[in-house]
Amino acid sequence: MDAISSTHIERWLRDCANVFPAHKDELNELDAAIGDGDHGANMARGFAAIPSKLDALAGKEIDGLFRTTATTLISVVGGASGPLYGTFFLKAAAPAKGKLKLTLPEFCTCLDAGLAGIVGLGKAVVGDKTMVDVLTPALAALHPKNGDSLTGALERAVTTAREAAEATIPLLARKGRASYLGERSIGHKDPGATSSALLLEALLGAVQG
Amino acid sequence: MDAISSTHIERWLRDCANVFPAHKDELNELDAAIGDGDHGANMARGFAAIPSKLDALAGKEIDGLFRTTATTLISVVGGASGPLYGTFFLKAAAPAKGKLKLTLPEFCTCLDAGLAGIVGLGKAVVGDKTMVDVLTPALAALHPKNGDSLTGALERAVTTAREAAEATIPLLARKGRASYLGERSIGHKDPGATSSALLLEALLGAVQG
Amino acid sequence: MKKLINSPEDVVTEALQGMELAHPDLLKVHYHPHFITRAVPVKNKVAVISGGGSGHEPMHGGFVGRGMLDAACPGAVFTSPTPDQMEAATKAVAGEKGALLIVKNYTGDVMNFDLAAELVRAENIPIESVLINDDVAVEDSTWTAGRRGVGATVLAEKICGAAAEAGQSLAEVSALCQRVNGQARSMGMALTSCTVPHIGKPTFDLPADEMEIGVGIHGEPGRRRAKILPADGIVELLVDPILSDLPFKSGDEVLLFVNGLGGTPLIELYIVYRRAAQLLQKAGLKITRNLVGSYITSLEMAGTAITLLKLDSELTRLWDAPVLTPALRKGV
Amino acid sequence: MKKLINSPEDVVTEALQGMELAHPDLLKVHYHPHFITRAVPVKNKVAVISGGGSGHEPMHGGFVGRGMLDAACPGAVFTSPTPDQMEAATKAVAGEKGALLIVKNYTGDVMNFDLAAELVRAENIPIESVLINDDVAVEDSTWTAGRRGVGATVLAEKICGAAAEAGQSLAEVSALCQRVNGQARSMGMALTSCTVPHIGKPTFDLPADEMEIGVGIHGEPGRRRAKILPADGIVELLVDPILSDLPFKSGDEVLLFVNGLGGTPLIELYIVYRRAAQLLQKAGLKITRNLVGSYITSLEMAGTAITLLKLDSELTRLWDAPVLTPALRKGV
Ligand SMILES: Nc1ncnc2c1ncn2[C@@H]1O[C@H](COP(=O)(O)OP(=O)(O)O)[C@@H](O)[C@H]1O
Ligand SMILES: Nc1ncnc2c1ncn2[C@@H]1O[C@H](COP(=O)(O)OP(=O)(O)O)[C@@H](O)[C@H]1O
Ligand SMILES: [Mg+2]
Ligand SMILES: [Mg+2]
Ligand SMILES: [Mg+2]
Ligand SMILES: [Mg+2]
Repeated sequence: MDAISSTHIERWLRDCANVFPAHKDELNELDAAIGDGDHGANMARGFAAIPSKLDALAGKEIDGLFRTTATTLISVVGGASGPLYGTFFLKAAAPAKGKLKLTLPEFCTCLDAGLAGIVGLGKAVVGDKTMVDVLTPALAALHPKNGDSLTGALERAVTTAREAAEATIPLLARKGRASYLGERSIGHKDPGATSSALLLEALLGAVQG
Repeated sequence: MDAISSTHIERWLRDCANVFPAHKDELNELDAAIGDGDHGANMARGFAAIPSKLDALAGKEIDGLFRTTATTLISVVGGASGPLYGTFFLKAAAPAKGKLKLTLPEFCTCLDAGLAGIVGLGKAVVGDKTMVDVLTPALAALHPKNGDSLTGALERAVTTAREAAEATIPLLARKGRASYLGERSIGHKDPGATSSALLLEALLGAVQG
Repeated sequence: MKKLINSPEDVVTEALQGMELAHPDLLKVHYHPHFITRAVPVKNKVAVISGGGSGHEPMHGGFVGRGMLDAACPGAVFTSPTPDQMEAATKAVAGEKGALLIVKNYTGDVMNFDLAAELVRAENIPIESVLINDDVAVEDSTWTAGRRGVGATVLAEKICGAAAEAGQSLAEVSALCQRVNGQARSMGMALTSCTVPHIGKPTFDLPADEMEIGVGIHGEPGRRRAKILPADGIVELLVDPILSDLPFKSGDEVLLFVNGLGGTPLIELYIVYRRAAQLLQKAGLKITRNLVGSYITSLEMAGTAITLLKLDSELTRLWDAPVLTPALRKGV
Repeated sequence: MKKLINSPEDVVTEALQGMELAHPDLLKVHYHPHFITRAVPVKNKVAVISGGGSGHEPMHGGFVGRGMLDAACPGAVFTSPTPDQMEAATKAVAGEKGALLIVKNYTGDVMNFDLAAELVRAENIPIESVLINDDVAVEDSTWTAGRRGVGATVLAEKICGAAAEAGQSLAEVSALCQRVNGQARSMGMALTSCTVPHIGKPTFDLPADEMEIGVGIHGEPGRRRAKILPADGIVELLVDPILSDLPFKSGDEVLLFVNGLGGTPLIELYIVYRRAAQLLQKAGLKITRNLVGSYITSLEMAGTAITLLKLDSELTRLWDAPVLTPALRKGV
């Protein structure tokens, strides 16, 4: 069964430097409705800083790619999403130590560790109307079902992520700025949930090449 | 030929307490276009304060009515129009000293003295786009022509005043706030010129009873 | 009209009551006629008094206190105060050394202060009044109302207040005030209009992409209207006419005052200060003192005004002297 | 978007350059990562450091100086700064007595300061961080992000800065900071939204006759929307929940802080102060200290926030202690 290579990961992270600037306004608007309107700008600023950092790491171990992404996001983004996505990649790095290739199960171990990092830092549970609402079911869906291909699993994860992002609309926010709105947070899609879905879409695209 | 009585004057000044509040917004708007938008409020505030001051002076000498009006306007209005109209009535008082009645020529002497006071204080000449542009021709027109009635002379003065107020529209302001606008003051009617015309209209109304 | 007010008629009086409640240690507010004095008037010095329409806060009431004004007379919004206010204020604070009236050059202010000065002289109180007319947006000429008094007023009030505190005579303080006015130039611009409470709608309409250049402080439109530029370009439109007017020369020591008109936040004023300082340095001027903030406002108008004062050792020393007022404080 | 800026990307950096040019005697600005320190850092005391998104000026950079902050870290507009800024700032100013980080309780700020604190501890610099969460508009609960940090931040920075200047230990200064936060409550409202430069349009739309009650300082909508009321009614909506929350009791000595959100002129803040003072007096509170002005802003948002701090002799003494910063100055 096909594996995920350092090249896939590098392509994924580089693609994000296009994906997030392209969705900047959309994410800003979602954040303006229930937050402070900067999530798009934060994600765009963060991932735009990644490619130049990766040049030195082309073809190198996956944990290095993840760690560099983590430290870059943490030092460039700020806000809530900076530490959260930064921690995601930081924790994802450990299980990939020294690896140039990861099987899907190994890759899942990495991303699950990343999600655990987000939850450890932000203390959000599913239903709080955050990125956790998307990453939790989507990363669960990424785990291989008997005999499906890597892209099949990724497509399943992406579909799950998209649905989960939409599913944040009716929720009342309990974490992040949106929680200050109380009842008024209901009826809006969570920006971080949306950016998490975009992150996984970018992954699928990178693997499909 | 009919004379102007202390009763006429008192009625005139009391009527102004209705006329200027009624034209407040109109004068504010004219002033907003080329000044600071308060001429209507200033005139309304000033003349609204007059009636209560006149109660004690009912049927008394005309110079007292004028002097009280002067000091009230000066202490209540502020701005440019306060001292200007205040001075107008202050200087108009002297020739009316001790009088309960004024012939038209005597009355003209009073108002001419008032205008002289405005010019002395404000240094405006005809054409500067101020109240002087109205008072100068209108008070000249008030002087009796052979054998016309008091109301005939007053009507002539009012018509002249209305035309003179309109005639300020094409002028470039050289005095007051409007002068700060330079060329931009052209094309707007001067608020003080307009209030002077209203003042004379009120006089006509008061004499006609 | 979106304002934190009750009824338009009460704006001035209620704001004064707020100042009275907030600064009992510094101010005493008198009503009917309205004027503000120091909590404890000092009579053995020249009294420095100013006044003008309301809507320019903290000017003038916020500058009453040790080292600055002895009294301030607030008129209705954007309307000069009346002579009886100034007369009462002067009698309340002036001693044998007399009083200096600092008057912004507006027809109404000038006439009302003149009438007040007459009334006060009749009481044998020595009194001088000095006109502030630093606004280069208005061309100066004998046959017009002349230039408006704007930013230089704050600087004159601080510097003359310090001189009076130091015991200078009325003649000296008024000569000093003339010198400050003579060495100061200002120009302002607006991004938005403002709404006079009793009028209820903006004094003028300004399209989303336009600005007014050369505005005064009464919400009046400016000398001309132009498309909005980046801050750096706007600052150049204000600084160039100021520099060429005095003119300021390379080597001059100056005080740079970047004023906000009421609705412009401090972060923008610092962006304005940045460019202004760069331009002055290019011109060879030395900025040895400065002031950044909203000290002369036009209600909630968004915009900025720049004032430049040529300094000398005396003006600098007096600017640095202690001052204790609600809006300006240093050295105490 | 009508602002005195150049490009949205440069707003924070250019405003910092303006502060640097305006206050070389007080501040030193460092870039990449961005942070502000005193012109001459003092290392023989506890360092008091704060930071947060930009757009709240003068907070925090305007409070750097003798008697208040040692360093401030400005993030992007309304976005908390990054850990490396705080790490660099802390290393630049902290001595053996360590550093107190004053953190406003926002998820982003908390996380970034936590990461910074880890990095700094790794360098064996003693460090404590205290969360400010005084906003009663947000109900407090363990399963949410909790209350926001707003007006109490300025008061904590002043009081803790004075304590650090006086030689108190890190444990003492951080305990003091917790006490200030525990005894302070705030609530704000907005008449208009504000426009984040890189977004270019107002964060929310507000009809001409409506206001937002319970807003924070990031242009976010408030807890609820209501028809505009006269100022007195608005002030009651802010003061009542503050009084009942601590609760404040008759006889309490308090500091009343009336803050402007950036686009509201001082004349309106005094009208707000007037009513707030009347309500507190009715409740039997003694207003022994106060602060009126725009000290924590949300860009050009029009509105006000009220903060009440229960005082005791120590807090009063520390509030009165000398301070010399661009935005707050007394006793020096
Ligand atoms: N405690 C938390 N745990 C997980 N995700 C969170 C938490 N708080 C906020 N988020 C996510 O962060 C997003 C907002 O990020 P962003 O706007 O960049 O930061 P900020 O809220 O500081 O402006 C929210 O939409 C939410 O998905
Ligand atoms: N120097 C002057 N001489 C005569 N009239 C003047 C002079 N200056 C101003 N005015 C008149 O005063 C009017 C404005 O009065 P008002 O708006 O009440 O005062 P202010 O200009 O102080 O707001 C102008 O329209 C003009 O007619
Ligand atoms: Mg956000
Ligand atoms: Mg006017
Ligand atoms: Mg006026
Ligand atoms: Mg943010």
